[in-house]
Amino acid sequence: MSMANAFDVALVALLLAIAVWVVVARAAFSAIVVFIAYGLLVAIAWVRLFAVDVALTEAAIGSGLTGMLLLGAAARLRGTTASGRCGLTLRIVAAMFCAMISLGLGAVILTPPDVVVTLAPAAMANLPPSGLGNPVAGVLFVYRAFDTLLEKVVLLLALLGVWSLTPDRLWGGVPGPQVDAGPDGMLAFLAQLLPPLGIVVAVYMTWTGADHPGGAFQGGTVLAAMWIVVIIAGLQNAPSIDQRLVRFLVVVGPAIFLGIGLAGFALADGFLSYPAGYAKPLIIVVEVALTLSIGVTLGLVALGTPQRMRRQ
Amino acid sequence: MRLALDIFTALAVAGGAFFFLAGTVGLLRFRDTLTRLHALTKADNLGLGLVTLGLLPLVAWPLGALKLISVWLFVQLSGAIATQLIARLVRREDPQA
Amino acid sequence: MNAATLFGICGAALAGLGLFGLITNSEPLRKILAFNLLGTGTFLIFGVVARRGAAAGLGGDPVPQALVITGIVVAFSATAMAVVLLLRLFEESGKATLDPNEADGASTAEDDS
Amino acid sequence: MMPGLAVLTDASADGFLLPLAIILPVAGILSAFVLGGRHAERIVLLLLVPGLGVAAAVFVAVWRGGRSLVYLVGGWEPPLGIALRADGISAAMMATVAVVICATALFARGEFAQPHGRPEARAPFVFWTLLLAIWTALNTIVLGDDLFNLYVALELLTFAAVPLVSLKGNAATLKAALRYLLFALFGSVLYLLGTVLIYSAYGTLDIVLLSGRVHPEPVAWIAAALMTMGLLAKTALFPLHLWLPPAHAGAPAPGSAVLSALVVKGSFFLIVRLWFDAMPGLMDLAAAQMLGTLGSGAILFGSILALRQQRLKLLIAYSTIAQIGYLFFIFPLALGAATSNPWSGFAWTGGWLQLFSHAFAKAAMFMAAGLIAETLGHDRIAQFGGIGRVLPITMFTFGLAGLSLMGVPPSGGFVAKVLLLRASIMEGQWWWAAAMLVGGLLAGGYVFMVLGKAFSSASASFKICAPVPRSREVLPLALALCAVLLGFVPLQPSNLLQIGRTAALTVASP
Repeated sequence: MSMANAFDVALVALLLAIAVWVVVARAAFSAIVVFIAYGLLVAIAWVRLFAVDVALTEAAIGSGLTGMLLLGAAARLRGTTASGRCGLTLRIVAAMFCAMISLGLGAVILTPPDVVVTLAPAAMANLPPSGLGNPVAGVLFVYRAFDTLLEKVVLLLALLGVWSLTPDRLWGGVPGPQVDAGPDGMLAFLAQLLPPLGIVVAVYMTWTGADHPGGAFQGGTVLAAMWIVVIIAGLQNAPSIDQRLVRFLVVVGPAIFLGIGLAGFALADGFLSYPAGYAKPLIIVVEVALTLSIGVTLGLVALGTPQRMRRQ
Repeated sequence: MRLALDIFTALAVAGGAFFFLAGTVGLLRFRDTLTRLHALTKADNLGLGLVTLGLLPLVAWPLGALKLISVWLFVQLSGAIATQLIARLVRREDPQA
Repeated sequence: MNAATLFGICGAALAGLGLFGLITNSEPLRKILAFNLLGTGTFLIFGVVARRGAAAGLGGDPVPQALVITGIVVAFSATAMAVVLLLRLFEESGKATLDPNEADGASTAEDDS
Repeated sequence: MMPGLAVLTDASADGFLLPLAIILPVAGILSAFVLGGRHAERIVLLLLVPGLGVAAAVFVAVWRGGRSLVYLVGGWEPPLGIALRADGISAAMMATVAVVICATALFARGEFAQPHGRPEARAPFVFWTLLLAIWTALNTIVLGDDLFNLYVALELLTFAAVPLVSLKGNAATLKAALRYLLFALFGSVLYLLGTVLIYSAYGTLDIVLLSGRVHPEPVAWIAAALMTMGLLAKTALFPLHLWLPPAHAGAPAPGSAVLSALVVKGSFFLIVRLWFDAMPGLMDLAAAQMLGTLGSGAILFGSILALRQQRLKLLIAYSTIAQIGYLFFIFPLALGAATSNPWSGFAWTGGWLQLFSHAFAKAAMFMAAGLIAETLGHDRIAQFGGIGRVLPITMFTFGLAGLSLMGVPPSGGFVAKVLLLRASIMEGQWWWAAAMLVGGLLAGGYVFMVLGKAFSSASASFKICAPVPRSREVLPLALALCAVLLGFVPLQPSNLLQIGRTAALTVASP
């Protein structure tokens, strides 16, 4: 067994052990803490699978933001929820059902098709005209741009869904904690030190995404994280959700994406195609706008429903 | 020269691993939150510091080295702040500690 | 067994575990957590498919990789919506369960409004 | 690139209509979100005409042309790119969606008007934006030709539907919404798992390409089973229906109308796409019989529970579970090519007619129920005495819509059920006919239970809480009339609904 192989085996064992823990642990809180570590390990697994773009996304979203959301929820629900479980019979039936699915999936994994089918050559062959160097970005913004556009609408709807749960009297109010009279010393220090660095990282990630792993989503997540740190450190209030500017920032990325897509009708081969020679600059414009929108949207989603009205 | 550097790497990484082990044992064995934090920061500071130091000769100069050092710095920063926050929470909930 | 197959088996097991948690755990927060396990399992299997499609000088087929990125975003959106729904349910009812035994929320709410 | 692609690359001149049907509501969502307030409603109303126009244009183009419209997004051919395709069933479905959405929007003006001169209110802003989102998602589902693109569309539909359920914001609806969301997520992950397996085996997610590549083998079966299970949970087919009644009954009336008439049909549409288009010839008799059996179970179970409800909206929601059951007779009855099964065309047309007429009838019913609840301040059927005289048009609407549910002429439901009955008798599968007849009787039972109460004399406690203007009663009536009008289509397999079906089957495998 080679070194790398031993590492993979250990990683998989750890992942499975944590997953079992997450499912059976008594307290929700510890299950979530362990789940965050799990997310980071999954990100390493993605690196081992040569999918660095996915690894970045998984670390940022799957572990980071999701973990934060769940931790916040567990803290607020603390003590209210007993780890309830359904009856033994149902559990046995469910266990058999799930084992069957796992076995089925495992069987498929163990019997790969004789001829491996892959779109990698096609994706690479068509990449040069777009000027991009990262084939994943090529898939996201050239071949399957339509998926990416709709996915941004999904994200927007998630925000709308979160906002829709606001009690009527707080509609148009401010989510997140209030600015403290005396901001928390340590956290405030972090919130002053980190954002300048974080913003540089976010810009770099977006910019480099055209040719190397990275891109709008990863950059946007870093932006969101910086914003959230500033807000929970009590340095700045979140904006109220009825502000035009906030809503504009949420929408600007998808809107520019849609606009450039529409321009394709007149200037290129139709919806979401780019005029020859202009693909890369246009994609970068879209990515920059999307980074901003994703950052603001993710931040707002993580902050949740408004908690109080703006002071007049 | 090569051999000396390799030995240095092996020693430093092994040292780092030892501190990680010690920190983890401390995390599991110590009684209260504050002493556990103490054990944990040792792993972070010394353990990761030694591993970083040991790996420096192996990476490209200067970009790789800069990356490694900034990894260490970021962990220092987040570790220090997280520790502070946890310690403060402990103090607030149990002023006797 | 090569690394891809290993991670594939891991993904299959994770999917089963997540599904089990999603079905059997009655606590909504735990269901959400289990849904995320199920999601990562699914994505890992897709990642293995991508890895097996390595060609043209790439470490993996970029199409499934890009689809996984989209999938992660969608899963996060779903988690966020479920968490906020749960928190609001707790605020309104003081309980955070979906126990089907108690009066089944069947009121069409014309009375409450 | 590949020889089998001839069908796809032959993109039609009218193809641009397909992305337009999705772009229009997306643009609406973005602008409604930014402008908010009273503009959200205006944007929706402004989009109704072009939206309806695009749907009509697609319908006419498919009908006249006699073949599918195809559009390659970004000019990229599958398997690398994504195609949109409108065949006969997409065209008919798109038209149904457009009509129901338009009627719902006009109907909802009474309930979700932004107050004048006051800050933006929550419910109207959310409702109008979500209505556009549902339109976007459904149009993408009926036009999508790529399984992952369809996954995103399914999620879009979920994310648009769940907040509609909890729009009232009380504990009961929040709970219903959370349960719905968990069921829906369970469904979408299973669907995604199946998609992954399909890609791993065949290297494409395009439905037309798949139809030529899928062989009956374990991978395909496992994938199809996972995807079907997931979609069944989203369609609320018995026994995965638990989430539906509280969710559909808890939403505000226009929301319930869209949820019951259209949203559950979105996932059903994908099940049909999967078995008839992506994997033709894969489904064996046993699987088809099982889906049919579940359908029969849904009819009996849903109808009996509907009879036992004391609240009108819950009754209608349970009736949705029953009516969904009929749709699943498509699988045992329409399976197999026309050559081997001459009656498959009857069942195919019958199944789709059932879907369309139920969409119109159920939307009308939920709107009627909304008007009744608004007038009385409650929807307890036992206290309906006298409402028949206050809201005669609404009760008439309820009765007309009821015709379709029972399968009594003149109604689309009648034609649909006759076609299905005929197919089941002629194919020697008489047991489905029995389930349909019992279902019809039970539906008659619950419809007349409501009508009987409504036209009984008023009790002492009868009082009108808030009178509704006559103009609002017209829209549900119009929808119920649509369901009745569908009863005048010829009693034979429809050519329109066959368009594109054979093309998908005859693509040469590469």
